[in-house]
Amino acid sequence: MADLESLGKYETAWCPGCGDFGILDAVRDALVKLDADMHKCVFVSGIGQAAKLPQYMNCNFFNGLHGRSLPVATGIKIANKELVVIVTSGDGDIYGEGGNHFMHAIRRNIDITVIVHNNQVYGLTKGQASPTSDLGFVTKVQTHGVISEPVHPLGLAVTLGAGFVARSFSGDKEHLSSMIQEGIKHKGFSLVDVLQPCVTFNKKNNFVWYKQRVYKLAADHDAHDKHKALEKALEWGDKIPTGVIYQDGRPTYEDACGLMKDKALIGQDVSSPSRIAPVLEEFL
Amino acid sequence: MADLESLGKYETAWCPGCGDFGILDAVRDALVKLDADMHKCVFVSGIGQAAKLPQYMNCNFFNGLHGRSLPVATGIKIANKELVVIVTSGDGDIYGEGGNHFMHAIRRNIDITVIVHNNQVYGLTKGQASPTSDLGFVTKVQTHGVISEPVHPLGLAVTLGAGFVARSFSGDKEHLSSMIQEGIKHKGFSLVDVLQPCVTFNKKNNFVWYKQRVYKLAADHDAHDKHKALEKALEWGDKIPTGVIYQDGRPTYEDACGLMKDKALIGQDVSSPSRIAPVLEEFL
Amino acid sequence: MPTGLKARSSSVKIDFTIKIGGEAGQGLATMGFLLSKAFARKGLNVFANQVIQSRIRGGHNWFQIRASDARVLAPSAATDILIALDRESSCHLKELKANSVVIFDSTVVKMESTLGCPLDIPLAKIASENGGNKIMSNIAAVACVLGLLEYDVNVLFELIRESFGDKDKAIGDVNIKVAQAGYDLVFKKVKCNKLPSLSALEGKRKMLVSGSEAVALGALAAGCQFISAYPMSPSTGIMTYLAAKEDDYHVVVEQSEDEIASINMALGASFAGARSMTASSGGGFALMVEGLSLAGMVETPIVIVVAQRPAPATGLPTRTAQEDLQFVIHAGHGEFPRMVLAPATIEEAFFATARAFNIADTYRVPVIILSDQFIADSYLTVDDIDLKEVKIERNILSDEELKKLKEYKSYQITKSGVSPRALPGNPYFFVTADSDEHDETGRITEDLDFMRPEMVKKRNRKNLGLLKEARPPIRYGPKDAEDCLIGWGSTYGALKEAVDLLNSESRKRHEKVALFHFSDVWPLNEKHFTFLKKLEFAAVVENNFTGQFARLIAETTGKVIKNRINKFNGLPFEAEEIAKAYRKFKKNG
Amino acid sequence: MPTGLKARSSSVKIDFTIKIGGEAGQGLATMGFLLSKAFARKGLNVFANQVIQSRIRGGHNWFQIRASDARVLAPSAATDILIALDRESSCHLKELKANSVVIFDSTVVKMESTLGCPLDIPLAKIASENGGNKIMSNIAAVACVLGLLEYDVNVLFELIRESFGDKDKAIGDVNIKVAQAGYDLVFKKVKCNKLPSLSALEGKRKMLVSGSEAVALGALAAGCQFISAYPMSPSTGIMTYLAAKEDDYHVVVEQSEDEIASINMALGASFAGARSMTASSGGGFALMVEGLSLAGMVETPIVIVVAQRPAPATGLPTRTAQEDLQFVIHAGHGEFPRMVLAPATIEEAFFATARAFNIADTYRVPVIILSDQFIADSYLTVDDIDLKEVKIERNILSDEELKKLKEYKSYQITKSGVSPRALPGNPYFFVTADSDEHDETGRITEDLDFMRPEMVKKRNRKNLGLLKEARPPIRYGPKDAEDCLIGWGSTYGALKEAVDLLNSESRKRHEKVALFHFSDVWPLNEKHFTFLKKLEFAAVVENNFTGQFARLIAETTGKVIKNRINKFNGLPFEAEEIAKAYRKFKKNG
Ligand SMILES: Cc1ncc(C[n+]2csc(CCOP(=O)(O)OP(=O)(O)O)c2C)c(N)n1
Ligand SMILES: Cc1ncc(C[n+]2csc(CCOP(=O)(O)OP(=O)(O)O)c2C)c(N)n1
Ligand code: SF4
Ligand code: SF4
Ligand SMILES: [Mg+2]
Ligand SMILES: [Mg+2]
Repeated sequence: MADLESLGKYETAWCPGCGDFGILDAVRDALVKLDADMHKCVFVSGIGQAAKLPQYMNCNFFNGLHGRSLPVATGIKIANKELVVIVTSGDGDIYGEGGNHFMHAIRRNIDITVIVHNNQVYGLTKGQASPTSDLGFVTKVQTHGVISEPVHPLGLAVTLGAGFVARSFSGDKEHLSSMIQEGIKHKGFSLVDVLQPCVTFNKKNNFVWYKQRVYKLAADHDAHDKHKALEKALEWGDKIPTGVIYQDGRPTYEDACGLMKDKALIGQDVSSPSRIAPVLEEFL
Repeated sequence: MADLESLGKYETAWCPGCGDFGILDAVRDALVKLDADMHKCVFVSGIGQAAKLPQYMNCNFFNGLHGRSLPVATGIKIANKELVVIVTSGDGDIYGEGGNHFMHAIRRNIDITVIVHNNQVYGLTKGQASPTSDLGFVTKVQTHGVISEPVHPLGLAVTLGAGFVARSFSGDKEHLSSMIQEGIKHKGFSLVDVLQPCVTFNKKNNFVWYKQRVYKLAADHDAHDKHKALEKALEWGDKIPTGVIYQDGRPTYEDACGLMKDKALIGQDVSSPSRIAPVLEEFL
Repeated sequence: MPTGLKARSSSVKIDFTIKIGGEAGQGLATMGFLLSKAFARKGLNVFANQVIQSRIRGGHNWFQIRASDARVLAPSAATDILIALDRESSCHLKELKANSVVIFDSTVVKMESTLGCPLDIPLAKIASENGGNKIMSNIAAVACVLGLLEYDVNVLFELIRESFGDKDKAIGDVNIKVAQAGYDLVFKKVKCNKLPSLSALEGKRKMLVSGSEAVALGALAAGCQFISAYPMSPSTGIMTYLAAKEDDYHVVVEQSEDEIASINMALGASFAGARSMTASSGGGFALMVEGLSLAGMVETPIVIVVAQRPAPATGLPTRTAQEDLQFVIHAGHGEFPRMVLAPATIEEAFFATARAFNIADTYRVPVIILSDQFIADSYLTVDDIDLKEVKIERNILSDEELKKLKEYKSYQITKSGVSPRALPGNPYFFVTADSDEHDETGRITEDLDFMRPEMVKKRNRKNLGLLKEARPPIRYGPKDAEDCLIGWGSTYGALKEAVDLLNSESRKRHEKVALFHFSDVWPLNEKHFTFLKKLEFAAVVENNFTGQFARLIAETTGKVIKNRINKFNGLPFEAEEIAKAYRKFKKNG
Repeated sequence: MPTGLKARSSSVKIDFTIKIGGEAGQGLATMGFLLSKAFARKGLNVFANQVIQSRIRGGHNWFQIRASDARVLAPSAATDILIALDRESSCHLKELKANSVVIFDSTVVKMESTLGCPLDIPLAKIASENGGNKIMSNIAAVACVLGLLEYDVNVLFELIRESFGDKDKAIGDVNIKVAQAGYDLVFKKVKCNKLPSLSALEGKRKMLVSGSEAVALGALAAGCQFISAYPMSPSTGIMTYLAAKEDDYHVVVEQSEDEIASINMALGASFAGARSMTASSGGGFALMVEGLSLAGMVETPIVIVVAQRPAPATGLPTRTAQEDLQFVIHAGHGEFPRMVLAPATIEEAFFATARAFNIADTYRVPVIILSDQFIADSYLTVDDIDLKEVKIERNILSDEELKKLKEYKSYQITKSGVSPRALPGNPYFFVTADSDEHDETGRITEDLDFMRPEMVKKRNRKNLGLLKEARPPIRYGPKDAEDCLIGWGSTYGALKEAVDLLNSESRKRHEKVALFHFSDVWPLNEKHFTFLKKLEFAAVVENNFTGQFARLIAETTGKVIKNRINKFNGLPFEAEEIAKAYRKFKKNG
């Protein structure tokens, strides 16, 4: 069972002051609070600063390709639904390179929890715009500032019917930890988009910028009302809502699929080639 | 200038009764009504039944890879903004294989018009589910019926900030033609999602099914109200709205980019290598 | 020499070809399948292939059935019975021989042939007069073929009954009635029929399996539990077949959003412990190339089927080719071992697939099954598949084994290069997969002095194991042959027949010829090419333009073979074509 | 023999190496760049390379500057001056020689060396005492180096002034003050300094260009107007450089959502008439493979830069390798011609890029510039780039020409295989591009008898033209050499130096050695390998494990070269390593 010590301490490759540390802390906190059986958890990530997170814990992990964490996580969960699958990804990783998988993983409602370190920039490759960069954000590549409308990840997720859509802030460990816990507890696809300052490459959306804008959703926010949720999901500017924006209870992929009702796929017996003898008959 | 005769008549590879014929007719009609200079139009498509459309007209075309029409169209428009760029695509092509480009082309608001032959099925590959297939739709691959939530293309487009979002029906040539005309006239990314019966592989969403459900948006529908638009965009079931669901006037890529204000990119003089002499100085 | 009902070599007594020509959507595949199955039911050897356009309706397609009392593995150039459902079928008239028969319905299509016997049969009328609809004229045509051959029509009735079942018995009965009428008409009335009778034929039922089915069956036998794939001709049949067996055989078929997702999902499922695969054609595989490199780095087993079709790009979606050999061998950035198996026959496709899973698991490498449209869409009779020949070798540490370990490292450096494999979820050790260069525990490393070079060597050391797995070529033909043809993959049937054909010819015309045929096409073991030293003449035969296998031979052995026989129009080889090309070499040489 | 300030061969009088070691984020690149530039300003030849980890802060990186009065193209194994900014820099102490100097600030980092002269300088104090902040201790260190060499410190002041400009003049002035203090301290006080003086040095300014910049400049010179790319080390520098020049040079830089979009956008832009390119590393290129095949089929010109890094998968993002040669040559389903240019030097990278656009346009094929991290991130002094050597050959039909035509067919079958190119938007004819197999007008075809084979032949015929474009290897070394080393791409500098080194050794020890170095690596012309016949001994030298170029030689010529010198730990070759490996062969051989 998870405790901070057994989760281990690793030297990281992050810059001092990076919001990623706050996310790592919150993830660890959430695992401890959930008393997670770490041997049943698998962390999946792509490539980017964010994606390095699993490297810094004692855990099972699959640190795959840039942008491709979601299909890997989907495959793992389908093969063994007993595993708790947690994805840690960056805004470039998941809304840029991996955008198509984001759309379709949500549609499947596979029961995984996705934590996006959204620093509105490409950190590891040294500061180009990401799909969530604000309009006008100037970089060495976007020398005239970003001209593409930023994606609204939460809006997209609600529109696509994600089961659990939340936002938090790396500077608020407690809130973030609770969002992650709720995400993991939710049965189905859970998105926790985390506002995360990149101290090195995003001088605009820095800690203070976020701090001044984030607010917690009112207690009476109805997370089950899709259209209300959409409104909140698209809110961005002087005020940025955090909390569970949308929640829905449609069946998960694992339940709907029907092939793993009683047992995880890998628990089912396929060890004898002769089991297919009846099929061969069909070809006679 | 376009007239039906000069657009030519080609033998098609479509099944008799296919909704694609209606779309081809409407496209031709729209071109004639707009009195389009066909030499300034380029049709771009991917692969699928839908994507064959440009093959059946006298026109410039780039019939590229499955799923990749949007980046090709984007490149063409950036290189020569004088061209009218029209994409014809299928639901699998653009929301499945090409889903990431759909997201990001909308964000760029590049001035192209995208006509999606949405038959809610993969036609050319013989009837698998597409991203828009209804829940429960049974195919030879989805033997238990579709379990993934269908994408709501119009909802997505509005959420992502597409400038012009419309729906029409291949069985209503006049309406469809007018949507296409408006889409082409709109400055910026225009989506015309066309409900199209596939007589061979989609026995559920057939002509009658669509015919009974489609209705035209009320004259007082405010296409400039994003939240109203989202509501309409997500409406699907016994009633399916058609018409211009959303329209917005944000700057196009070509305008925002600043590099082609006066002249198309290819019209700018880059013919002399010695023009870069001043740059070389910078390295001294 | 074209094939025919008369024996060609002493052992073959029956060898005839039926071709059904018509538009897409006219039901050619059903007709062809019924006929093939009817012949297989009485123990004939059948090889049937489909030549189709990339469209759902219209155009001109054909379905070609060759039946023989010996094993046949390739189409023949000659046609004994042609069913002409459309006007364009007249393009096949040139394939007819004196004794051939053309079946057509002149109310639907006109056919005038100088060769063979034209048989204008009122198929539509037969159907309607017997209570059937237009499409049932097809069944009448099928019955006519059986009639011409005096073949036991009850076999057809049986097949019809099985296909319609109890639920649609009434429709089945109408079909039978139509069939009976068609059969009687031809059986009794046709005079020009000089085709011999098969009435006495009795033999043990044979299985009739398509290439796609064979691969899917091989996967099922091997205990494959997950396929994620995106539809693409000519590979789609694999996922379609598996989808029908999901419930009974514990296999999940997930249609992915794109091919990138296909391979990454399959890798995820494999990492978690399910035998996993994906399938596509060259274009879809092109999108998996980064994922293939990932498989090489994380050392997660995966089986990838690449069913080739003519390219580049979209190319000819429903035709056949062998153009992706060097591509699949070198696909992926960086250097990592892989194995490529190119089944020579449909039967082999079954065993190769099962074997692929074992190799993937044993070496923790990607294994590619390189087939093509010709294999995928063809049907072959198979005598018997001995499931005992299929062994499942997972090479995953058991609970017992893990329990005993003091530590476990996902990328332990070993002599063989293979690190013992554990699954995540085990209660003892964490399991990792890392796409970065990593240390033995799977954590990112930048240690260039030791770890990086050791990991490179470890990964590539597995190639030595694969080289041992690689099987030598099949040798076919006389022991004392001076000349040889070299082939790989699906061209086997045509090559084998070409060799027979050539060796039946006068020794004055040319030397004796042997075939060396490779199914295991990567990695290539230099030792398997020693035969080249002993032979006078060698030509490499490939369904591509650039001679890719020939280049691989040069790369491996230093022997540059300039004689090439290449076909690249999208159609499979016929034996006679190869023989002709060989003879031409000898004349010039 | 390590390099040093003393001349090694008679022509070289100055040849020294400065290494700056420290963490990511400590400013190594700025320091290294300033020093390199300072040397280039007085006409020294500089080669500088960066060895970096994949992180933004921390770890251990180094920047290595070699300056010489002769042309140098590779790093040396020995270090003359080491600036140690972190503790880990102690790993470089073993590279020091007796006369070497280590600069460090013991208030920040401790350094104890048995070799060379340790120079504990209060860099931080110098900075703060002169009104500077912590990071300015870097400039003090840079000035110390110049002091040790008695180099004109005004060059540094000039560079500081240029860099801060009028806007930030005040900060610039502080920097200059700090620099002056550092310079003075070392210049006057250090006794152990046995480094010779460069005070008399006077020469013509040289350009200092990085590999990424050279490619970008080549593209600009060629009139490239569009690059769509997705950031990926070590290729990102190309788009970054071009982005800074967007306005002045009419080039649009579009950061795409993924690499699939990169190549497809570039093809779209090229189809419409803009010279277009994309750039990535092996992993990003892996995602472009389907698009590459598309380029082959639609015959739309494109230039693709693949800056290699160690793989598979994510591998070592900031290191160097030559592992993707066979991959890029065979990437893409189906068969179509392409050309692959692997620049041997940064200077060549400029010309090769410009040339690539001409080849792409002339033959309507994709051209790949195969570079690597070592080329991309290194800096080289370049004497002069003669822009007159760059010719722009578009081969697009002009309005005049089109006007005169009766008809225009996008895929006209010609003798060369190249179809004349028109742009869409012209008022005369429609222009088409089709990924399906097509007829001359670019419309989908299923004609297998004529059109398909003709189109295959037409496309592949262009390869004959490319074979003529392919340049022979550079030959370097004595005319009467009996032995040779064979290399390709970025290893040129180290190889050239290795050959010099070996030939300076006693003839008793081994034979004379020549270098045959290839920059045009695909297609390979057999004729360019005739040298192999005349030589006793050949070894192929590559920055990879499997010896890919050696395999290509075997494939092309039938000559299997078993002697291989491979390095695959992510670092570039040094001359001495190659020489050592060669000597070992000779001892064993
Ligand atoms: C196919 C591919 N393309 C590009 C890259 C280079 N790359 C690595 S991380 C990254 C972006 C990182 O941005 P993000 O996902 O936002 O993570 P961050 O570093 O900001 O946490 C890119 C472009 C890659 N590794 N693979
Ligand atoms: C990379 C790739 N994957 C798969 C295919 C096969 N393919 C061709 S069209 C198609 C789907 C067509 O569906 P849709 O886009 O909805 O068009 P429709 O035929 O229904 O009009 C597929 C999967 C392909 N050509 N390329
Ligand atoms: S670059 Fe930005 S995101 Fe990456 S570690 Fe540094 S601060 Fe964090
Ligand atoms: S398969 Fe469907 S979409 Fe395709 S042509 Fe036929 S009816 Fe139309
Ligand atoms: Mg980011
Ligand atoms: Mg469709």
